[in-house]
Amino acid sequence: MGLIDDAAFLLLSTVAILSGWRVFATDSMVRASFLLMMSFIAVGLIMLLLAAPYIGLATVFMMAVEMMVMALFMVMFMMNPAGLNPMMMVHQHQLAIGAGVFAFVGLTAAVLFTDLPDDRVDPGAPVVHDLGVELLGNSMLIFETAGVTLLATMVGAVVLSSRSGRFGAADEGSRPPGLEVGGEPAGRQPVQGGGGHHHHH
Amino acid sequence: MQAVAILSVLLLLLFGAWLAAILDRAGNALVAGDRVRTAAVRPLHDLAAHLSRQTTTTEAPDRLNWRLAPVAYLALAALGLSVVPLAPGVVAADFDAGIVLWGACEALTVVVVFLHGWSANSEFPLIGGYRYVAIGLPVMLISMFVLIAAALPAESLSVAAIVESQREIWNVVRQPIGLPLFLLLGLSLTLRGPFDYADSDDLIGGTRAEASGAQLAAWQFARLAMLASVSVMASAVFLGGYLGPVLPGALWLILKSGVVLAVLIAAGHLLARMPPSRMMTFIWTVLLPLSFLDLVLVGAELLIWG
Amino acid sequence: MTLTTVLIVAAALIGIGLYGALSQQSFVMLMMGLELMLNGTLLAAIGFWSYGLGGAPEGQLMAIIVMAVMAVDMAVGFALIVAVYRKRQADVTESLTTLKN
Amino acid sequence: MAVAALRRLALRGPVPVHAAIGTDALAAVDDLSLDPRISVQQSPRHAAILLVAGPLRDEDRSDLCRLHDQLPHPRATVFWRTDPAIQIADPPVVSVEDDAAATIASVYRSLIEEGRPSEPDLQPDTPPNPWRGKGDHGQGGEGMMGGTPYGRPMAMTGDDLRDGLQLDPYTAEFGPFLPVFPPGLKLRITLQGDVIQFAKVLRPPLPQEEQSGPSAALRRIARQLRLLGLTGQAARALRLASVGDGKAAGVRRLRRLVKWSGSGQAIPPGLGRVGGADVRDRLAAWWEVASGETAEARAPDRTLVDLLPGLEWSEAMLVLNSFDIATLTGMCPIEKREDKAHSEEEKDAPEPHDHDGHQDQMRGAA
Repeated sequence: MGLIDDAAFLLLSTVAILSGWRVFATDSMVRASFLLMMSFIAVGLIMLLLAAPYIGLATVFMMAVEMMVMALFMVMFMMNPAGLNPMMMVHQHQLAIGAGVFAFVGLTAAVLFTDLPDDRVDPGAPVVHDLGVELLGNSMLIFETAGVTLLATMVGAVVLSSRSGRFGAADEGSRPPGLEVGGEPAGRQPVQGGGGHHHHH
Repeated sequence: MQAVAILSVLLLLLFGAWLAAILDRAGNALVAGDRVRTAAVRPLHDLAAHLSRQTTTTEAPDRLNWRLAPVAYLALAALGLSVVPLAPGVVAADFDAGIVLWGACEALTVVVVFLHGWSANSEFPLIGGYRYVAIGLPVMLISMFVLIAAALPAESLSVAAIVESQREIWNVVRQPIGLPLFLLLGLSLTLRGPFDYADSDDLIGGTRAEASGAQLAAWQFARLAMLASVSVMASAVFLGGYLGPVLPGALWLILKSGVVLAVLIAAGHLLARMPPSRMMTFIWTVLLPLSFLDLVLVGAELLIWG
Repeated sequence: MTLTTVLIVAAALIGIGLYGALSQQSFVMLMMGLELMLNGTLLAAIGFWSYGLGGAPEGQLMAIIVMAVMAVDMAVGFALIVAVYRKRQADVTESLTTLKN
Repeated sequence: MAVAALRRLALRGPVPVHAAIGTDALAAVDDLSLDPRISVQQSPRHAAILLVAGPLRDEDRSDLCRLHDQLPHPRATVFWRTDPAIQIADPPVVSVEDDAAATIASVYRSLIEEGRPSEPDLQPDTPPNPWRGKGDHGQGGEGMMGGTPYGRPMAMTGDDLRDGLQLDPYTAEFGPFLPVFPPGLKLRITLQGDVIQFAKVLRPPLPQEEQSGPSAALRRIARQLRLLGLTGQAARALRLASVGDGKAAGVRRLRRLVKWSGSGQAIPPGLGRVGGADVRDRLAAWWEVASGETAEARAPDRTLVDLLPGLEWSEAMLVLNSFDIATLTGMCPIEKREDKAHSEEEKDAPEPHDHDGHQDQMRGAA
């Protein structure tokens, strides 16, 4: 059993890391979203191996929905969602690579030089049951706070993204960005007299 | 025992898809006022016709995702079915959190259908994919609420425990709103009838409009297999699964699933489909509150009598 | 599979996520970097719980909190993207040199 | 051995047919679709036989070629009630007037079993817009955006009609053989998501015979039912339309069946209001006619291009199929030049791109 677990862990962690890397290397935005989802699914399955079935499956469940929405946003906001034109939309590339490598090396070193605890969870323990009791028992306040936070987030998200704001339409006087920083607005020009919305037919 | 269960899951999918294909044709003929001249081998004719044709391609599709989508759809049907106990103690994947696994399969189905529409690089499949996401996500929310309601009396997220909790009274009696709402999810997961927003005729077949030959056959088979999977799940969670007198448990499960399958197919043929924007309003203002109500009622019932 | 290997995988995910969050110009891609970092965090939390706490449920609670943070991050992020896009029709970071308007 | 068995099995099912409908052939194809020997497919990708029914306009021929090339191999074309419009096979298969199904079945049999060669592509398999080798990576675009990589124009931003979020609209030509359109109608449509932002009539529908009476009403009802996902009920309506007399009881039963389906509530109220009647009213009037009563006809006071913008695709299809073809033709004036009234709307629509010759895309021809 230990060998199978090890092999599964090796496979899943390879998938998680490779697809996590490919997210930033593919041209297709939809593929990028679903590669990230793959990474999450692999991590969710690793959690199954780590004896946390509820958290693992909930991660898969949540991330499938989240990445679906992410993919739609990609298609909506990116000029080139299918990656038919190759593209490289990065800045401070060297710095970013350096920071990424530094974070990895630093964390790995910390992991390797720390005396890690070894108090394995009992495979037969009713972890899902325990989690439920904990969530609605001792930690109920924390759990409910998370719930209220999510509710507030939902309200905030709707307010932020809706068109009509407290002081009129949100896109009123909106001004498209220039092709270079501080340049003339590109694309459609702001309409005279304010109001980004044109006539509606 | 687990090997038997895994084999049974595969057989159940195959047999269920076949039965669904036959019932589908018969249902259509009945509604059309035709003579029902369906035969048991008729699905094989269609399969052979598909396989004898070329699998075409479009200009610059996302080929990997396009070809993988039917396979992934089928895999999700199998995975979802694997948490259902087929007889006392016979379950392919005995998870503590079986319902959550099923929920993950639902969510991934939305992703797979979207990918099938997206990757063909053609407008009707793409519109089908978009629409399906808009309708599929809220329908999935509804199903999560009714499934949690069904899990409440069992005090467990495991499907086996949910079946066992229905020894005295089936969930369909205890929580009558749950089953119809779950069946709506079934229609949505299998792109059928009033919830067929991905593969509908007004989009020339939607996400499968550009699929042909073996790929089309695989996609259609996956849809039917998913239908079988949903039927079995519905009968396990709401109709007591393998519980029943006299007959062996597995037979009871098959009988109940067959009835659910027939109901789903009949609903697909008899009910009209709304335009998606109207359906969205209906889901968010009527169906979703109804699923809240279901959850609240079950909670109240358990507090008072439980 | 030991706690060390699990944590190294988590560190790799965090590293890649950090690279993405720092290097990407597009808001949506930038958020994907953040999500990937949270993915690593989640894995590390569960790893610690599984190996270090002997199954105390508070560890799983931590993971649930991380997931809630992810959801909040997504929702607020998307809402901000939509709001900024309405205002500036911008979807890359360079277009925003000021928070005015 | 296995291949032969597969072929034998395939031949025992109905023949999958995709119909390209021309002048005066809609009712005939509807009747043909009831034949158990064939099954009419919506998408050309799902068919083995292309049925060209009724004469076509000259300008529809290139669309027909494109449609033909979308059928998977092995494929064949059958002409019915028309001379061969395009040179495909030698000799072309022309069906006899009264039994097209038999001709189709025999062509299918020879195609599957007797080694009749599959028809080759009519159009060269090359991209319509030259793009190969252009750009930094040979992708055809200029840099990351713009250009027409793989013959696809990159979507640029435009107003959303619903909430003004300026996201990518997409312009394409639909028709003239799209099964959900009246035959011959070709539109250029700008879509954002599945919402129509802008529509322009390129070619009006082709005239069809039999525009009044219970049978015609039932055929129109059948089209509407198909859009609502009620294929069985639609087939029943067509069957009723094809029998001559004594259908009052049948129509009553069908109407009850359709009522139970909730189709009355499925169609949004006030959709496609023209001359004081919306889609629901027009459907109700057809039911009156189908039951042998008379309904007053209302003259349309709007054109199609005014009606469609703002509608979501399936609503637009309901509207489009809620008119009889003569009325719809009256609503489709072709603007040769953009006159004053429309030039302003034109400005909003992004530069339309020509998709002609896009041979493996279904948008143009299907």
